[in-house]
Parts: sequence; C-alpha cells; structure tokens
Amino acid sequence: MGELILEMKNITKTFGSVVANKDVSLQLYSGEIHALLGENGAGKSTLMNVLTGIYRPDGGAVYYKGKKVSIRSPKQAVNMGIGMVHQHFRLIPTLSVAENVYLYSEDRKFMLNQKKMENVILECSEKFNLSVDGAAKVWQLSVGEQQRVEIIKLLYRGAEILILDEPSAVLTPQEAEEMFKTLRKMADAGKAVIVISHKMNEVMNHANRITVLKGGMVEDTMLAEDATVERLTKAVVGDREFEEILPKEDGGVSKECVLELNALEALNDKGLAALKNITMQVHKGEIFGIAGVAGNGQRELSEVIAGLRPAVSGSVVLKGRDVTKDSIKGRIQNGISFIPEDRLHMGLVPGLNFKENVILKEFDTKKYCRHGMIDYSVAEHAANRFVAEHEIKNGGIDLPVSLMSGGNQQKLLIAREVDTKPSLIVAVYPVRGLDIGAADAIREILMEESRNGTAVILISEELEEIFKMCDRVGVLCNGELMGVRKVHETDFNEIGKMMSGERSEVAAHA
Amino acid sequence: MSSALIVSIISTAILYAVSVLYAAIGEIFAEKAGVMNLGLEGVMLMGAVSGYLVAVHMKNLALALFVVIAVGAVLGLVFAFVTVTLQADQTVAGMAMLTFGTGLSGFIGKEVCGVNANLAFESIAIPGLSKIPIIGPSVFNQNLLVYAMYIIIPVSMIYIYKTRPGMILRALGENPATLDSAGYNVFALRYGYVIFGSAMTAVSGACVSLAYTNFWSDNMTSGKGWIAVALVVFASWNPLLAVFGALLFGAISVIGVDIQMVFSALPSEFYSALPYVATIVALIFTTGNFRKKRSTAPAALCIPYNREER
Amino acid sequence: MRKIRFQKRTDISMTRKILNPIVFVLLALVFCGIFLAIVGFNPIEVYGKMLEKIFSVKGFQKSIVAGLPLMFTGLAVAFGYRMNMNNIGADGQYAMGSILCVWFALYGPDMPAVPKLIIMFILALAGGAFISLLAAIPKALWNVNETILTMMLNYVVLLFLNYLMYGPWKEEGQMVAQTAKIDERYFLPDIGNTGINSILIIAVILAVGIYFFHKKTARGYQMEVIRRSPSAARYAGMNVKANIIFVLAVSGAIAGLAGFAQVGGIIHRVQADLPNGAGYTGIVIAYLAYLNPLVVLIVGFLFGALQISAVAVQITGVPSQIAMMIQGSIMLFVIAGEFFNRYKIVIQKTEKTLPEKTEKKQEGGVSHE
Amino acid sequence: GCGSKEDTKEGSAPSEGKNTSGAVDMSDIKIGEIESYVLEDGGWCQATHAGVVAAMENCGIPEENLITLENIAEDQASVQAAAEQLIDAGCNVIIGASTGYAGYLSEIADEYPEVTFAQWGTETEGLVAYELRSYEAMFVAGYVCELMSQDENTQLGFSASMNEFSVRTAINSYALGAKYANEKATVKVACADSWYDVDKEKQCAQSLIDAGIKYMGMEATSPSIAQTCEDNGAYCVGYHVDKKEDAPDAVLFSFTWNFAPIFEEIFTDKANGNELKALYYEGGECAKLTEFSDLVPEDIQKKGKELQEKINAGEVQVYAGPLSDDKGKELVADGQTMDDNTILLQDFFVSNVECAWSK
Ligand SMILES: Nc1ncnc2c1ncn2[C@@H]1O[C@H](COP(=O)(O)OP(=O)(O)OP(=O)(O)O)[C@@H](O)[C@H]1O
Ligand SMILES: Nc1ncnc2c1ncn2[C@@H]1O[C@H](COP(=O)(O)OP(=O)(O)OP(=O)(O)O)[C@@H](O)[C@H]1O
Ligand SMILES: [Mg+2]
Ligand SMILES: [Mg+2]
Repeated sequence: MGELILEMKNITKTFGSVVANKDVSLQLYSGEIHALLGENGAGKSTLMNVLTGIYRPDGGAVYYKGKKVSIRSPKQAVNMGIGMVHQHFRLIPTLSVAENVYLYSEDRKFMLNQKKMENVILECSEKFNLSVDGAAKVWQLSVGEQQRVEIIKLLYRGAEILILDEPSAVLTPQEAEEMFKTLRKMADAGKAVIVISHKMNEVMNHANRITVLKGGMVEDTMLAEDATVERLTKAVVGDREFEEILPKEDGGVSKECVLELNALEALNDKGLAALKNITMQVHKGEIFGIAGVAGNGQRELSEVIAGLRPAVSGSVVLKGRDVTKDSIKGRIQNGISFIPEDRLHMGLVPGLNFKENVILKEFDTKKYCRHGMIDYSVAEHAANRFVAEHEIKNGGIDLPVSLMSGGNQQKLLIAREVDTKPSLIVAVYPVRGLDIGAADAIREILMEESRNGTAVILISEELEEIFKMCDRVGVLCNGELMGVRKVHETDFNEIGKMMSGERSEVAAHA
Repeated sequence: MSSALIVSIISTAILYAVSVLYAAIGEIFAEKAGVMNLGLEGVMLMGAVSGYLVAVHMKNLALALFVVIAVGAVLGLVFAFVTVTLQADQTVAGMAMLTFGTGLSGFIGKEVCGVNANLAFESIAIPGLSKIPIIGPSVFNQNLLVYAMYIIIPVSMIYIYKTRPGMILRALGENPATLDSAGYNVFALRYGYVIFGSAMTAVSGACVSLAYTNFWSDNMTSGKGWIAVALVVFASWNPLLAVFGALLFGAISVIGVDIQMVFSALPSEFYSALPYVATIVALIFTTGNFRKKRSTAPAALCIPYNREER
Repeated sequence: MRKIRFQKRTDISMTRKILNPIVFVLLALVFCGIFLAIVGFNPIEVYGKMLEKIFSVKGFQKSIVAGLPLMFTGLAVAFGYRMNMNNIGADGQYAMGSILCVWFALYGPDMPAVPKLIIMFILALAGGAFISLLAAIPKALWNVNETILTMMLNYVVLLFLNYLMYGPWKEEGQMVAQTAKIDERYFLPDIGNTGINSILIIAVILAVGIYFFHKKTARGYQMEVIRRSPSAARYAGMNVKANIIFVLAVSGAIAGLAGFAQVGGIIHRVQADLPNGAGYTGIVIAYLAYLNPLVVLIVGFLFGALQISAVAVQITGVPSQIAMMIQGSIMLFVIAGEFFNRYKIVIQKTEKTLPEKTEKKQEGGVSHE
Repeated sequence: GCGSKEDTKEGSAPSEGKNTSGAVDMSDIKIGEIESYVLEDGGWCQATHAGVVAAMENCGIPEENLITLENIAEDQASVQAAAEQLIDAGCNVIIGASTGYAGYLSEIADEYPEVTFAQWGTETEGLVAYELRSYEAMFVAGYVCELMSQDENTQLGFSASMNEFSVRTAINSYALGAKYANEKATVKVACADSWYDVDKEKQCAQSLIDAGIKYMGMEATSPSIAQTCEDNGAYCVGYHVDKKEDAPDAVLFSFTWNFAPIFEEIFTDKANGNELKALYYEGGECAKLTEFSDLVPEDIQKKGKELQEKINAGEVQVYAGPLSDDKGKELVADGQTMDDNTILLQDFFVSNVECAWSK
C-alpha cells in the first residue's frame, strides 16, 4: 500500500431528523482497494456522496494529499480525480453508450464523431473485458449492461480515486471477478479504490482493507487478512441471530404442474427476438432457478409470464389454463405474483406511503375495497401486520417508501406479494443490493412459501444462491433455454458451461 | 394553380413560419434543458414592443434588434431565477410571465400605438438565387430575419445533434443529476438556455412588429406564443420538424383563405379551423406510437433540479 | 464571513402554508407600488380602490360571479393533473358544454324546470367530455401529447362557437353575437337573498366530491399511482389507457359545467368567445391551489376578485395594462415565495467565502417529493 | 350643433320615464366610457373615444369629466362591475362601446334611473342606443374603387374580419357602390374570422391579391392589410380611423366613424332634460370618408364627392330596389327601399358579392 491519499475526519451528515453519518473517519491509501460494508441504510452511499461533492457534510473535514479541502460540488470532486459509479445509475437513457461515456470524459472537442467514439468504447470495453455495444442507446440495455457502461465511464475518464457503489450487485460472479481484476490493475497503478459491497466473500478476496458502517458510524475497520465471515457478519448485523440457509433437500416436490411454458417466443425492447422456443414446467412447491448472465432473456421471460410483455408465439399455461392472452390483472387474479427487477419504480410507488403501497395489487378487491371505496383502516392493519411479521423498519407507515432502505422496501414488496396467496411467484434478482440480513430474510420468505406449496421461479445470477434454494435450475443463454437440471444432479461447472452457451440435452423433469 | 400563386403561398408561409420559429427553436433549447416556458406570448410581446420603440425613437434597426435580444434575455433571467433557483412551478411561472409581459408591453407601448416607424426589415432579393423560378422569388426574396433563420436552422440541428455542448444539452433535460456528477454546472447551463430561449422568443416578437408588419398594437401577436409552444411538442423537440410544422401551419392557413374564396357552401370558420385540425392530424400521425416509439419529451422537463432530492 | 444557506423544512405547518402566500402577495403589491409610484400614480389610492371594491357587497358578489367559471375550469385542470394529464383545453370544453346546454334550453322540448335543468346539466357534462375525449383517445391509444391536442381543439371549438353565435343561433333582431336568453323558468335560483346563484352550491359539492374521490375511492387511488409511477400501475394490473380516458373525460366534463353555470345560473345564454380564457386561468388556479379541489374554490374566487378589482384600479387613471401587470406580478411572487415554504434560511458563520450562487440550495432534509 | 346654456334653461320640465333624467348642467355631465379593447387600437375603440372627446369639447364638458375603462371583457361580472364603478365615481352617462355589453347594462339600468346608458347597437330595453348609417360612406368607397379599377378591368376585393352583421353591412354597401359604378362589378371577400389577427388579416389580403385583385375594401383593425397591399402594389380603403399613416402608398382614403355629433346630441338632450331617444341614428357626417389621397385621380375624386352629395340630398338610395341577394332571392322590390332596421341587422349578401361563406 502506498501513501495516504485521502482522509475523511469526523464526517457528520443529517437529513432532517435522519442521521446518515455520524463522526465517520476513513483513510484511503493509494494502491489499495478499500471495501465498505454495512447494512442497508448504514450510510455508505451518503458518505461517498459527501466525498464526491453531492452532499455537503454538516461537520467534519476531508484531507486530500494532506491538504484540507472543501468539496463543494461534484465538479470539484471530478477535477480532483474522484470518480464514482453510483448505486442508482447516472446515465442518460436517450443517449448512446458512447455518448454517455464521452459525456463524462475530459475530452473537450467541440464536434462529436460518433464512429470514433464508438471505436474508443470498443477498445475500452475490450481492454477491460466489459462488452457493450457503443452505438446502443442506454435505455435498451439491461441493468447489468448499464452497470458496465458506468464502469467504462470511470475507467475512460481515468480517476485517481475510484468509488464504486455496489458494482457487483448486478454482475455475474464471473463478471465481478473480471471487474475486480481490472480494479486491482488500477490499484497497482497507484490509484485508490473504494468498493461498497454486501458480498463478504468477494470483499475478503479482493479488498486490502475493510470498513464496516453501522447506523451511520464506523463499526469496525480491519485488514482483509484479518477478516473472517464471523467477524464481518457480527460487525454488519450485530449480535442478531443469523442463520445460514441450508441447501434445499431433494424430493418433496409435488408432481402437480403450476406453470407450463410451451414454445414461448418474445421480443425485447429493441424489437429483437429475446426468447426463443422456451418450453418448461414448474411444479407446486418447487423453486425453479433460472441461471444465466444478465441480459440473456431473464427480464423478458419474467415479464411474459407476468403479462407485462406480449408473447409472439407459444403459450403460458397456469394450472392447466391457457393465460397467454390474459391481461396483467387477469394473471394477478389467477395467482401469478411478480417481484420485478426494478423494485422501487415498478414493484412499489416510491412517492406513496407504506400503507398505500400495501394495497397496490389488491386495492380493488374485497380485501381493501367496498363499493369502490378503499378502507384505509384495513390497509393500515395489514401494514402493521407486515411490519410485525417481517420486521420491516420504516419511519412510520405514513411516510413515503422512497425514504426506506432498499432491504426494507424489498421486504415490504415481498410481504405484499406473499399476502396475495399466489400459486406462482416470479422473483427477479430478489436480493440484489440487499445486505446479508435482509437478503437472508427475503430468501427465507421464498423458501417458506415454497414449503407451503407455492411454485417459485427464482431468477438469479448467483449460482450459490440457486444451488442452495432451488430444486431445479434452467439456464438461459441468448434467449434459449440451454437445459434444465435438478440441482442435486449437477454442479457449478456444468451450469457455468451452459451459461456460456453449451447446450446440454439431458432431460430433467422431476 | 399559377406559379405566381404558388410563390405567394410559399413566401407568405415562410414569413409566417419564421415569425414563430424563433420562439419555437428558442423554446426547444430551453425545454431540452428541462425548463418549460408557457408564457412565450408575453416575452414575444415584450420583444415586439421594445423593438418597435427603438425603431420609432432611434430609427436604427440594428439597435432595435439588439434591444429586443437584451429585453428577452432579461426576462429569461427572471424566469430562470424563479424556476431554476427558486424551483417554482414552471407552469404557473409561465402563465405569470404571459400576464406580466402582456400587461407591461401594452403599457410601455402606449405611446407608439398607431405611430408608423417607417423602419422595418425589408425584403432583399439575393442576386442570382432569386432568379430561380418559383423558389427564387419565394425563398430568396425575404427579409434579413428570414435569412438569419435559414442559418439558425442547420446550425441548431448541428449544435444539438452533432456537437458536444449539444449532447450535454440533450442530457440536461433527461437527467441533470448525471451531468451534475460528471462535473457540469446544471444551474448555469439551465440559466444559459433559458436566457437564450427567451431572447430568441423576443426576436419572434420583433419579426411581428418589424418585419411581418410594421406597427405596434396591444397584444398584437394574438396567440403566436401558444402556437410556438405547441410547435415544440409537435416537432418532438427537433428544430427541423418545427420548421416543417410551422410551414405546414402557415401554408394551410394561407391556402385555407384561398379556397375559402373558391369553394362555397361552408362557413369561413371551417377554413379557419383547418390549420388546427391539420396540426392535430399531423401530430397523431407523426408522434403516435403505432410502432412502439418512445416518447421524445425530455424526461426532466418541468422538474426543478435539486442535488439532495432523491 | 457569514454564509447564507437554505435548509429544507421537514414539515410545513398549516399556518405557514396559508401565511406564506399572503406575505408574498403583499410583497408583490409593494413591488408594483414602487412601479406605480415611478410612473406617476399613487399606489395607496390605487390599492385603496381595489380593496374598497373587493370588500363591498356588490364587489364580493361580482367576484363570485366572475370566479364561478374559473372554479369549474380550475377543478377541471386540477382533476386532470392529479394523473399528470395536462388538460389545457378547458376553454374549448367549456364552450362545447355551453353550446349543448343552451341548445337544449332554447331548442329542446318544453318541460318542467327540474328535468329540463337536469338534462341541461348532463348535456354540459357531455359536451365538455366529448371534446376532451377527442384528445383522450389518441392520448390513450397512441400516446399523443394531450397538451397540444387539447390546445388545438380549443381553437376549433371556439371557431365553431363563434360560427353559431354570429350565424345561425344569433338572437333575432339583435346585433349582439349571442343566443336569445333561455326561458326564465329554467333559471337556477339565487341562494336566499344573497345575490349569489345556487350554481355556487354545485361547485362546492363538486369540489368536496372530488376531494373525497381522491382520498377514498379505488379510482382516486389508481389515479395517484398512475400519476406517480405509470410502470408500477401497469405492474399492478391497472388499465392505464382506460384511466387516461376516464380522467380526461371527467376533466372535460367538469369544464363543461362552466357552460352550465353560465347558461343556467349567470347570463342565461351563450355569447361569442364565452370562455374568455377561463380555461387558461384555470391552469394557474389549479397549480396555485396545489391541485386541491377545495383550495381551487378559494383561489378561483380570488381570481374573480382580481378581475373585478382590475376594473377598480383603472378608475384611478391607471391604464388597464398595469392592472394586468399587477396580476402577473402577484402570480410570480406567490410561486417564487413557495421556495421559502420549502426551505428556511440559515445564516451561518464560516471562514470560507460565499459559495457560487447556483449552489445555494445544498442543505436538504428528508424529501417528500 | 351643441346645446348652449340657454338651451338648457329653456328645456322642458323634467318628465317621467326611463330615458329622462332631468336637466343637468353641461359641466355636471360626467361620462364613463367602457371599451372592450385599448384606446389606441387604431380601430373601433380609438374611433369611439375620439368621438367622445370631440363631443365633450364641443359641448364644453371639461376633460376631467371623462373616465375610460379599457379591456373590459364581455362578461357579466366585468361589465357590470365596470359600470357600477363608474357610477360610484359620479358618472351619469355611461357609454358602452361594444355590442356585447348591451344585455349586461340593460340588466342594471333599472337600478340607476338618473344615469343614461348609451350603448352602441340596436334598441335595447332601458338603454339609449346609438347607431350609424355607415353604409352610405361605404357605398361611395365601393363606387370610387370600381371607377379606379375599371381601366384595368379587375375585380374588387374585400378583406373582412368576421362574418357579422356590421361587417356584412360594410361589404354589401361597398359592393352596391361598385355596382352603381358598373353593373358588372363584383366583389370577392376573404374573412379572417377574428376581430384582430395580424396573421389572418395579412393572409386574407395576400390571398385576394393573389386572386388578381388590386383594389379592396376592408373591415379590420390592424394595419397589416394596408401594409400587405403596399408591398404588393395594391390599394385599399382604410377602415375605422384614418389609415393613411399605416401605408401611404396603398391607402386611397379611409372610412371613419365620427361619433361626435351623436354624442353631442345625447349630451345636449341630457343637459336639456329632453326625453332621450331610444335610438340615435345618424349618417352623413357621422360615417364619413377621409380626404382622398393623391392616389385617386382628380376626376374620380370629383365623381366620388358628387355621389356623396347626392346621397346626402337623398337623391341616391343605397339599398334601393330592385335588389336581390347572392342566391337570387329578391330583397327589395323595384321602386322601394329597404327599411333601416333590415339594413342594420342584415344577414344577406347582395348579388354581386362573391362570398363562399354566405349562409
Ligand atoms: N437525499 C436523502 N434525503 C433523505 N434521506 C436520505 C437521503 N439519502 C439518504 N438518506 C437516508 O440516510 C440513511 C443512509 O442512506 P444511504 O443511502 O447512505 O445508505 P446505504 O448504506 O448506502 O444503504 P444501501 O445499502 O441500501 O445502499 C438512510 O436512512 C436513508 O434513508
Ligand atoms: N388551506 C390550504 N392552504 C394552502 N395549501 C393547502 C391548504 N389545504 C391543503 N393544502 C395543500 O394542498 C395539497 C393537497 O392537499 P391534500 O389534503 O389533498 O394533501 P394530501 O394529503 O397530499 O392528499 P393526497 O393524499 O390525496 O395526495 C397539500 O400539499 C396541502 O399542503
Ligand atoms: Mg447505498
Ligand atoms: Mg396524502
């Protein structure tokens, strides 16, 4: 590790009554990868936003190369060489990838040259093995691809201090591995890297030092060598009881078929074929994992099942009934429950409060509604029940859910979905971006549901998760189902091969 | 149709189009930056009156144009202060601008009402080009403000779609937070474009009082500002489409009068309604998402930017 | 060195909400007063006349009469905007409402007052809704911009209105471009002997109804969800297209009621250019009322008062244009003043120089947007 | 002429009735004028206002006895509030200059028996109406234009604002004047459908010119018609007020409203305590043409003046039979003349008007 390049001393930042950071001190050395860990809402992003000039701290000081600096605007931070990949992407959807990268660069040429920009992106993405199409518009990209654009942006600009807020949340393990290799290269070149993450293994493998935030304060700082899962877990979630989920046992899955997809085809947003001839069945009480690199049709698959995207051909059969032509509402009533990738803007209404979000799906059912009038007292009752049952932390059920932490938002979303007593749950990356405590709780809810007979489709990039939770796993690559396996009859290796496009013809019907 | 009639229709349509295009293109820039001004009419009137006042008193067109631009810029500054810095609601701010501008222009214009300035942007035939049949007399025998518009259109297209500042502008109306974290000054940029848009709008006013006609009267733009606002959306925030829209509107309303005199049995109101109906139909066909097109409205339009808001 | 910072208020008290606009109206008047004094008028006298007018019984009655159509158009715009539907076509919808309403009143069959008025009421609703549907359907089906559609329809409907008023429907033997008066039996009565027409009661009932509609009903809830997140609404199985059509139709129908108010309660006939820009004023009213239907009634009344007092201002010799300017200034000041509702100014001691002007608002609080 | 002080004293004893208000001193007449647009509109309001001011001067009413309210929309609350405000300020003569005010002023006239409400337009209950025989001057205008265009053998044009009775009166009279000069003369009409729209007015003028017209009448306010004519080498007759300044090379002469004599009569009757008439209806000096500009040849100027005199002398009747409308229907039989009420409220076009939008 090199010399001390940046020091934050006693940073305090409050939002109204919320204390997001309290007396946080952090040292950063050139050449190191520094990991920030902590629960959702611990104040990690806030601390980094203070560093990049987006928030102004209420107290404390920042020293850059020994000199006290006051970072008043992002511009200043960028000029000082502090670059950040934000948790919520800062991309312009209507611009192309190349333009987005160029927007962030130091290049000040007046005229744009699309071709040249695209070539630069091509070079850059090849160099760091982050493949994206420079000419594509950002709104056409999957979340994973967008994340890659964000990273390319930063690399292209060439910052001294790189901050990545949960970069691996949307990457596959392989991609994450690649990315850390890149980051290591940058660190070796004398740069300092801060990575926020919820994944302990990754942090222990790749970071030099680890700082854990809790409740806005520094809970623990350690060298990576000194870190153990126990120590980190304790620092992150405290003394709270924390059970590791045990891998699912084989068997016990009913033969009753809940969902049947027959030769399903669908298009993506660009109008290209995204799903090709998908045929599969999901049974009662089963957790069916969908593995694959993001952007290979997962989103489209989930949306076609939920009815948000039309099928071009083929059929979706739910409990023996063809629902291909049914509306979204019709499918909801038939027991399809959907936990979307974009939980805050699709699964929830961020500006509405807790209890208004509780009734989102069933606002017009007998449960909450009489003669067209919504009974908010019932909603309040349900809200309180959710809070109690799932230990959801919030500022009160009358505050907008946008103020809740990501983990608690997801808990609310899942609690609501489970409360509709669905026969099928389609969960897309349900624990992405969640801290280990929250992720564990979410997984436990899904497991519990499947034990109660609900069929679950779990779309995930983490093979570990799939192997622990699922009964069977199907692999999507380029919109095709490469094969379906019982998790007990396969291994990481085989699934990994299938993910990269090797077809395997072994039938795996339970 | 005789060629003289075609020439006349084209040149009248061009003259009309230019008088709204300054405002529309200015507003395209402002809206691409995320700030909408519904009160273009008020700014236009202020431009029209200030230009005319200078023309009457100083007898100097260049100075008049300069004052018009300056007045537009000052109004833009006020509008930017209210909507960007104070983050006020842009709809009401626009309507306030409309009322304020209409009132103030009427008041300061009282003394030149009915006074002939005898000083206007006259048509100048471009040697050579104006000899081309039909195109020549209609397109190349116009006043300076029209010729300036011939340059502004391609320049604005290139600026928006081919230059770096143009790209920044496109980003500004989509997601200012992104620009902010990339080190651009969102507030300064918005101020700049709002002021620019407002100055252009004021020139539109000058087109009416100093080129299209040559006089001042209260509220003389009679709804042009609203047409400009509509044009921006009609054009999907694209200057070239705005040109198309303005010409279409101008041409149809001229042709409407022509056929009004020929075909009987329909009330004149029918022909007067034609340009509006045509706008509706064209809007549906050009912007309707029959083929799943994405909406082109800047995503952050009308949303004040505040760094700590989330 | 001192540094001025703006700190976001976490909660805004009701008193502040009410007091703030008042303070800024006063500031606007001070601003205009200075202007008046500069151009040679006595601001005290001018404002005195204004207040005298507003606080006289007649002035009050006239303000309500002037404000009534504005209340309806304000409610219409606010209703649409509750789902982000920008209806700036209230002028045209108002016109169409009045056309159908007066058509039935004048040319419809002779019948007792109550059924006649009920049908007039329904036709006014239908007229407004019809015009607004012409915009709603392309909006819902093909996502065509409703702002422009409704605005263009304004011109078309007003030309149609004027065609009727100057042409076939013009009152016999009169110069004025207006229809004949409807039969006196079909006049809506005044409220007691207040000189205020009972159409006000309809406006109040409507506003209260809309308020509870938003607060309590499943439809109101859907509107709120769609307004805040169309993708969440779709996700929840809501029919966004149907809601767009519903909301715009209702918004247009409410605007159409302004026509009923005129025909049934105020002038008892229709004249050329009847809406007189009420639809556009309705936009301002809706926004200044924070889209709250109850507040719309108050703001609508205040705009009526402003219109009436503009007359009073002229009596002192001030040109009409200045009265208009005062209106514009008041609007501008009130919305600019909103800022101080959301932020409080904190003056801090610092060693540093003032930050750049554009970076003033950096201290935030919990966001409620 | 205007009533002197003696006239006032001689005046009959105040009689009962709505339109009488007892004798008042001329200097006690306080006038409130309500206009729908601004005074400097270069059109109707300006003409009315000039008439009021001139009449006051002729009658010796001090200038400060006039209060003018501009931009009063034709809605009930505004009009009535304006009138009441004026009455509160001491006005005893209210002049409503826009047709749309009639109904609203009529509603409150009862409450103020001592106030005279003078309202432009046809007779309305409770009001004192005033109207002009504008058709006489427009007849001469059409006559002069046709004489001028005869050499070139072109059609005449007319650029109209609205399809409305007063506009139709102007068009028909103009067309009849043209016919009086030349049996075959026809008039082509373009309508802007707005009382004030710079664009539409310009487009109308342009379309007429494109249709081969060189001489046109107009009923519009903005100078854009005159200026368009000037740009295209065409000529027009100004309207409302003298439009010569707007386009010296295009305006042949203008039709103007001269309300002063009517207002003088009303003020005098009021001062004398005479019973006010339900309708003050004048022609001649009241609706007059301005001096011909040099653009009109001498001999034609002379012919025009001669015709004017003949009309004043009653030798020529504008709406004399045989007269039929553009659909061939007979309006006036041979040897008869149209009664003034029909002329005022005409809803026809005479046979030589080429107007697509006639009903
Ligand atoms: N702009 C803001 N306005 C109000 N409150 C905020 C704002 N930003 C953050 N907070 C609050 O501050 C606390 C810390 O939030 P922060 O986003 O820093 O957490 P985090 O550690 O990044 O969590 P996560 O793992 O979910 O990303 C939270 O309680 C959050 O609700
Ligand atoms: N008397 C008043 N004066 C000023 N503002 C008011 C007044 N009453 C309400 N408001 C504002 O009007 C807005 C809408 O009021 P409402 O009571 O409907 O709020 P709300 O609880 O947010 O409603 P909803 O939950 O339906 O969105 C609020 O922002 C409120 O601050
Ligand atoms: Mg975070
Ligand atoms: Mg609420």
